[in-house]
Amino acid sequence: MDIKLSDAAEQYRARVRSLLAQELPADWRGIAALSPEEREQFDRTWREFLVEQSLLAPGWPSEYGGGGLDITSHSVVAEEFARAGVPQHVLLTDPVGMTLLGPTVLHWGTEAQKQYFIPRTLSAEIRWAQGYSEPEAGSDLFGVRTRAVLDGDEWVVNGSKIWQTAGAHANWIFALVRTDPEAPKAKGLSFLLIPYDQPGVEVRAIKTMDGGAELAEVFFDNARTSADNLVGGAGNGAKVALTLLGFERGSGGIALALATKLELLRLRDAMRSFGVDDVTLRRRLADCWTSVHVMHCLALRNLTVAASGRPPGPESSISKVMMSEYRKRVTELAVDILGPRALTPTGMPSKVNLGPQPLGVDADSSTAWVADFLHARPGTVYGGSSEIQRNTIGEQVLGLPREPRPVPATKAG
Amino acid sequence: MDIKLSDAAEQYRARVRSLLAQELPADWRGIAALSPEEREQFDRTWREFLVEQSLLAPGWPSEYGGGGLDITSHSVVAEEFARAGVPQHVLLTDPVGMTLLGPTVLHWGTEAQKQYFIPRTLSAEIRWAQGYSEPEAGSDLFGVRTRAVLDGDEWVVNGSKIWQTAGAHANWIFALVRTDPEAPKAKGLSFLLIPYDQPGVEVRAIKTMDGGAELAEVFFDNARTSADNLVGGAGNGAKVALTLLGFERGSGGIALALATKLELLRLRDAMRSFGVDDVTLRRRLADCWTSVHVMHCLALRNLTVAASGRPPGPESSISKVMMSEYRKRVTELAVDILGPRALTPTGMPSKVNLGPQPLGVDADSSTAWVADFLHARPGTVYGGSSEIQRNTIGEQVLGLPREPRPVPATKAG
Amino acid sequence: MTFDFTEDQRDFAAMLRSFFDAQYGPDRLREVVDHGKTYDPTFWRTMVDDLDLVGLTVAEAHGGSGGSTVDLCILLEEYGRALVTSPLFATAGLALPALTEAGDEDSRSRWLPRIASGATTATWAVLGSTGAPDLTGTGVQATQGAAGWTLSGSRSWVLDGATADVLLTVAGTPAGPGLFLVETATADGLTRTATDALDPTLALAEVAFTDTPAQRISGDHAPDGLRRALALGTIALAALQLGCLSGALDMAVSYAGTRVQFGRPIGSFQAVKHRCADVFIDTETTRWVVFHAAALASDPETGADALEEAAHLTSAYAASSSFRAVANLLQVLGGIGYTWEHPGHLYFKRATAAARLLGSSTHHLDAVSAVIDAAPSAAPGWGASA
Amino acid sequence: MTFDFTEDQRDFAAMLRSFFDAQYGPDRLREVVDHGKTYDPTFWRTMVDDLDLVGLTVAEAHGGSGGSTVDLCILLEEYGRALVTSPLFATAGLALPALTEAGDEDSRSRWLPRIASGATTATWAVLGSTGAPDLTGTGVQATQGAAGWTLSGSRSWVLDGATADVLLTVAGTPAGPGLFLVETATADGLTRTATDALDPTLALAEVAFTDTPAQRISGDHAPDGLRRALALGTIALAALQLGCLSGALDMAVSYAGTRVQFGRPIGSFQAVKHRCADVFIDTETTRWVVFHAAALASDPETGADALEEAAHLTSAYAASSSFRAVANLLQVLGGIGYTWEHPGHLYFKRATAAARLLGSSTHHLDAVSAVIDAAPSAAPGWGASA
Repeated sequence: MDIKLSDAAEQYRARVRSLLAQELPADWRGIAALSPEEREQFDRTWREFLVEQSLLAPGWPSEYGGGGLDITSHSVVAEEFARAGVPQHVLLTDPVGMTLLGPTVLHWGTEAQKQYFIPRTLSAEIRWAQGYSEPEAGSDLFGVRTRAVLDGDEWVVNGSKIWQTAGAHANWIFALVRTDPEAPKAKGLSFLLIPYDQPGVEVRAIKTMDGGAELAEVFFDNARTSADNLVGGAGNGAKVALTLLGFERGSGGIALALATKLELLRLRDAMRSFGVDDVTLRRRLADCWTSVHVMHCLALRNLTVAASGRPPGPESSISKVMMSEYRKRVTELAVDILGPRALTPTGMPSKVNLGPQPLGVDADSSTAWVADFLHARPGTVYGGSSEIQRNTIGEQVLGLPREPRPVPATKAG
Repeated sequence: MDIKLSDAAEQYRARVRSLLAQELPADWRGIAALSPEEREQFDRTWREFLVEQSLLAPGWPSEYGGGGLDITSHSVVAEEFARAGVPQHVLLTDPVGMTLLGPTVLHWGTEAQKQYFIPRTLSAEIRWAQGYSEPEAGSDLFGVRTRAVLDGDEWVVNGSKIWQTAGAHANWIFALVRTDPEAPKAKGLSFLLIPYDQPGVEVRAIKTMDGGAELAEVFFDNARTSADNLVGGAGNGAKVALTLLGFERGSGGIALALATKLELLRLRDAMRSFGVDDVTLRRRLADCWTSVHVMHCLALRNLTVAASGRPPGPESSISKVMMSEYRKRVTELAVDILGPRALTPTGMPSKVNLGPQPLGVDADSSTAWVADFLHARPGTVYGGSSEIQRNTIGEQVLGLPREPRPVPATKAG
Repeated sequence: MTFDFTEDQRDFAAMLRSFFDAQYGPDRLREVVDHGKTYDPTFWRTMVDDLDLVGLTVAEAHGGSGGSTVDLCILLEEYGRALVTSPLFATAGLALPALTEAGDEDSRSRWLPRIASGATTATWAVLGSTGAPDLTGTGVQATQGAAGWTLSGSRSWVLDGATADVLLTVAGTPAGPGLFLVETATADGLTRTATDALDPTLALAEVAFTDTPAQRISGDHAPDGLRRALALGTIALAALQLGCLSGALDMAVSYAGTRVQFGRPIGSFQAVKHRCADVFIDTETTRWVVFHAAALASDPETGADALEEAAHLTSAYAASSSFRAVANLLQVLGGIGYTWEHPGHLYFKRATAAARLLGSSTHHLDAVSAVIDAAPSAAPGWGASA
Repeated sequence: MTFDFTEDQRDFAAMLRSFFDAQYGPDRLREVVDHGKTYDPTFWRTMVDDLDLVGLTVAEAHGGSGGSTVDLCILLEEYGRALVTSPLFATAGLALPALTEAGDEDSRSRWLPRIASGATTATWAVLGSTGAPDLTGTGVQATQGAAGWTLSGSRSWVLDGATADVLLTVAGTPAGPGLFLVETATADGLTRTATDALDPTLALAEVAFTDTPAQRISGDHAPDGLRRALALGTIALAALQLGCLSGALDMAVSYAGTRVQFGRPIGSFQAVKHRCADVFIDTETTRWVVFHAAALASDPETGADALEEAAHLTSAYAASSSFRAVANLLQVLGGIGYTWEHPGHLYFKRATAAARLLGSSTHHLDAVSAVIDAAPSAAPGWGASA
C-alpha cells in the first residue's frame, strides 16, 4: 500500500510546474481574477498553448493529438492546473469533448471516426453537446424516445434532448437514440453523432434558477446525419453510454479534491473577512474539511483502480453521491457564514457552475457564494440522481433484489 | 382559535392538584426517587387510590368504573400526573389495558363483554398483553399467520405473537388472528381475547439490547378461548385493530410533551452537574426544546380533533414519526453530553423504557441516560416503523400511488 | 380550548386562495421575476381597496378591520404561498406591529389610518449590521436639535426600503433607544439604494441617514413594545414561511403523482413518496406552531417574555422546516425544478431568504438556550413546578 | 502509487476472517456478552501462539513480525468485525505504539519481547478527566524519591485496565510530562476497579495510583513520540470502528435480502435498499480513509504533525460514519435487532463506545479546525501554494 506517486510522476509534476511558471505572469492570482477582457485574451492563447503542449487531452494517444500520458500523469496535470488556478478545459464545451466524447470515440469508434473527430475536437472545429436526457426520460436513461431511422446512407432523427451543458455553444451533439423500436428498452438504442448546422436541428437555451442560461434543449425535426456517424454499432448504445459515464471518473478526482480544499480555504478567508467566528460554523467547516479528505482518499483509490486497467465498477456511484451531497453541504455552510449578506449578493460573479470556483474569486464575494449555493442543488439530480445511485449500489453492488415491475398492459395497483 | 383550556377544565386541574397535594407526602420528589421497597408499597396503595378516585381510566364511562371524563379533562389528569411525577398507570400491564384493550372493548364489545372485561381490567384481575406482531409479520400488520378455528363454542388458536410489552406480567392477551384463510389478506382477520392460564399458551421473555426482559413472545399450541371472546365480529379484526391504534393518541399528548420538557430540564441539569458547557451541545439542547414545543402544539391540535369527535386521521402518523425520531435525537444528545461517562454507566437505573423518565431520576445518572439512549432505538420500528408511517402519509393523506405489487404466483423480477 | 380555525377564518383563507390564484397567477409572477419589478400598484390597490388586506389588523377606530394576529397569519400564509411581491408584508407584518406596539398615541392616530387605507406603505428597518435585529439602536444615532430629531447611520437589508413611504427604525439616543419614523418622500439626507436580492420576489434596500429629519414616535411603553413588535414581526414572517411550505407541498405532491419515470408515477417510489411525506410533516407541524404563536399573540394576556419565547421557537422551527421542505421539493422536481421557468426555485429562494430576514436560526436558537437556562429545575418538589 | 492491498495482505485478511469465523463464533461471543467475561486466556494464547498477532508490528529484533500499521489495521478491522474481547487492542493498538514511539531504548528492549510473545498484556491509560486524551499528565503526578518514581492520581475509562500486566500512562513531573510504566502484579498503592461498560465486549476500569511505584520510560524524543503514539492509537481505533462498519454492512445486506414482508424481500423496498447503500458508502469510504492514514503511519518520512492531522480526520470521520451505519443497521433489522440474542446491538454499542475511547468527535473536529486555521491562504500567488 503505497500512497506516494512514483518518482517519474513527481518529476513530471515538476515539469508541469516549471512549464506553468514560465507561461504564467509573475503576478498570477488565478484565472478567476482576470477581467472579462483579460480572460478572453487569455483563453485564446491558453487553449493554443494546451494544444501545442498536448495538455488539452493529456490521456489521449499522441497519434491523434493527445498527450499519450498514463492516467497518473494525467492526474498530476489536472492537480497542478487546479493548484495554479488555470483551466484544463477552456471552452465551455471542452469538458464534454475531452472527458466524454473523445474517450468514447477512441474506445468504440472506427479508425475513420477517430481520424475525423478527434483532431477536430482538439482544434475546436467541432464542439460537443451531450444528448442523453429527454424531457420525458430524466432519470430513466434507457427510456429515451428520440428515434433515428435509416434512410439510405443517412439517419433521420426525430425527438429532443435536454439539459445540454453549454449546449448553445456546441455545433455537434452526441445522442442516445432509439434505432430499433421493436427491441426491449435498452437493446434498441444507438449512439449517434449529429451536426447542428442543418434545418432539422433547433437549439434553445434554458434559463436556470441562478439566472444563467448555460443549459440548452435540442430539438430534432427530421434532422439528418451520415450513417457513418453511429458509434459502437447499432443497438449498442446502452453499452457505449455506460462506458462513457465511466470515463467521467479517474484522472480528475485528485484535482477536484484539491479544488474543493482550496474552496474551503477561501471560505475560511471569507469568515475572517466578515469577522464571523462562531464555534458551530467552525466545526461545520472542519467537518467539510474531513469530507474533502474522504474524497481525496477515494480519488487516490479510484486512480489506483483506473491505473490498473480494471473496469470502473458501480462503486463510482460513491464518488458521485459523496461529491454532490457535499456540494450542498458546503454551500449551505457558505450561506450560513454569509448570514444576512446572502440576502443581497454583491461582489465578483461566479466563474463556473459545476464545482468549486477556480482560484482568483474573491473570498468575500457573496455573489459567487450564493451562485455556488444555487448551482449545488441540481448536483443530486443530474448525471444520475442520488436515488438512482443508491439503487445502483443496492442492486448492482450489494445484490439486493429489484422492485417488482409494474404490470405493463393494465394499470397496476 | 383558542389555545386556553376552558374554566371548567382549569377548575378540574385545580381539583386534581389539590387531590395530589393531599395524597402525596410533603417531601415528594417524584415516583422515580423512591427506593424499590418504597416503590412497591407506593404502587399498591396508589393503584387503589386511582381506582377509588376513578382516575385509573378517567375517560371510561362511569357505569363500568371509569371516570366518565371528557378527553380534555382526561388530558388534564395526565398532565398533572406528569408534572407531579406520579404514574397514571401503575402495573406494567396497565398501559395496554387502559389505552388499548379497554377503549376497544368499550367501542366494539358486546354488553356482556363490557360487563365482564372492563371491571376486571380495572381491578387488575385481568392483565393484558397486546398480540399484533408476529415473527414473520413485523411491519406487515395484516400479514399475520396465527390461525383460529371454531370448534364448537370455542376458538382453537395456533401460531405465535411477539413483542408483547410486559407480556410476562399479563394473564390475558388480545390477538389479531386469521379466522378465514380463504378471505383476502386483511378481510380474514378477527380480534380475539385469549386467557394465558391453559396448557396451550406458552410465554417466553425476550431479553432486549438494554439487558432487560420487558418484552415477551407468546406461543399458541391448540390454545382455546370461548367463542364469546371475539370482539367486533368475525372478519372485522383489521377494522378493530385500526380503531385501537387510533385510541393510542389524544388524551396523553400534552402530558407526554410536558414529560419530554421535564426531561430536557433534567438534561440541562446534567450538563451543569458534569460541568459541560459547549456551544454546540447548548444549541442542540435548544433545538430539542424547539421540537418539544412542536410536539406540544401537535398535541393541542390532536386534542382539539379528538374532543370534536372527529375520527383520528392518518395525520396521527406525524406524531408517531416526530416523537420516535425525537427520542433518538435527544438521547444521542444525552450521550454526547455524557461524553466519556457514557462508556461506564453509573448511578440510578432507569424506571421506564418507552419515553422520558418520570420525575425523581437523578440528572447525573449516566445509567439512566444510556438506558434511554438504547430504549430510543426501537421507537422508529415498533408500532409501525417510520417507513410505514411515511408510506401511510404518502398514500392515505397525500394520495400518492402505491408501489406495484409483486406478481404473487411466480417469483417476481 | 379549540385549536382550530373558525368557519369565518376558513372562508377567509379560501377566499384568499382563490383571489391569489385568479389575480396573481404565473404570468404576473413571471413579470415580477423576469423584469425585476418591485410591485404592481394596480394589484396593490386591489388588495387594499377590494379586500382591505393591509388594514386587517388595524383597530377599527383607526380605520382597519380589527383582525387578530391569527387572521394576519392566515393572510400571510396564502400571500406567501402565492409568492406575491408587494409592500404588504413590510407594511402589515413589520411596520404596523412596531407602530401599534411601540408608537405613541399621536403617531398611531396619525399613521394607522393612512396605512390602513393603503395610501401609505411602510417598513421597519430592523436588522443591525450583524444580521440580528437591533432594538438598541446601535447602527443609527438620533440627535435632538432645534428643528427636531435627526438620524445618522445606516440600515441594510431593509424590506421594501427603496419604495416605502414611511420608514421606521430604532435609533440610539443619549437617553436610550427610541423608535423613529422617516417620511421618505420629503426627508433630506436620506439615501435609499435598491440591492440585488437572492429572492427576486423580496425587494431589499440599503438605507443611509445623514442628519435625516425624523419623528420620535415611541411612547413610554416602547422597550417592552418593541420586543412585542419584533416578536409579532417574527411570527408574521413565520406565516410567510408557512406559505412557502404549503406551496412546496402541493407542488411536490402534484408533480410526484403525475411525472412518470420507469413506467410509474415517481410518487410510487418510496424514496420520492417519503420525501413528500416529510414535506407534509414539516408543513403540518409548522402550521400548528405558527398558529399557536399567533393565538398567543392574539391574546392580550400574553406577556412580552412569553411572546418572545414563542417567536424564537416558531422562527427557529420554521427556518429549518421550510428549508428542508424546499430542498425536498427541488429533489422531487428533478431537472425541471432548476429552470427559471418553473416556480420551484422561487420557494427555495424564499425559504433561504426568509430565514435571514429577522435573524438567523442560530440567533433564535441561542435565545431559546437562554430561556432554558432561566427555567427552574423540575426536580425538587413537585409543588414547585406546578 | 498503489493504494491497494498486496496479495499477502489480502491473504492475511482472508486468513483472519476465517480464523475469527471459526474460532470466535456466536457461542463464544455469547459467553462473553452473557456472562460478563473479560477474555478467554485460551483464545488469547491461540491468537498469540498460533498467529503471532500481538507482536505483528513489533520489530523482528524484539521478537515481533515487523509488520506495518497497515498490517495492524487489517488485523483490527477483522478483529473488530468479529467483536472479539481480548487484550489485543489495548496491547497492540495502544500500549505498543506508546512504548515504541515514546519509550527509551531500555524499556523497549525489556518490554517489547515480552509483549510480542504474548506473555505480558499491556494498556495505555490515556484519557484525562474530561474525556480528551491527556498527554500533559494533568490527572496523574509523578514524584521522584529515593526508591525511584511513584505515581499519584487516577485514570478512568482504561481499556483492560483491570487485567493488563503492564499499565502505561503519562504523568506530570516538575520537569514536564513523562511516560510511566506500572507493573500491575507487584505495584503497591494501585487500585483497579472494573466498571460496567456500555459495550459489553470492551472491558474498562478505573485505575487509582497512591504513591504507586512506576518506571519512567520515556526517552528524549517523548513529546513528539507521544503525539505520534496517540495518533497511531487513534488510527488503530478507527480500524476497529471499520470492523464495526464492515460487520454492520454484511449483516444489514444479508437480512434485507432474505427477510420477507408484504410478499417481498425488504431489500427490494427503496427505503431499505437506500439505507443499505448508505451503509456501503460509509464502509467503503471509511476503509480508504483508515488505510490512507495507516499508509501514512507506515511511512517513516511522515512527520508528527501530518500523522496527527490524519488521525484527527480519520477519527472524526470514522466516529460519524460508524454511528450512521449501526443506526441504519438497527433500522433495517427491525424488531429482531433490539433483542439481546441478535448481535446487531453489539455493533451499535461498539460504535458508540469507540467514538469516545480516545476523545469525542468534537475533540477531533476542533483539532481539524486548528489545522484549517493554520493553513496558508490559497489565494495570493499560485507559486506560494505549490
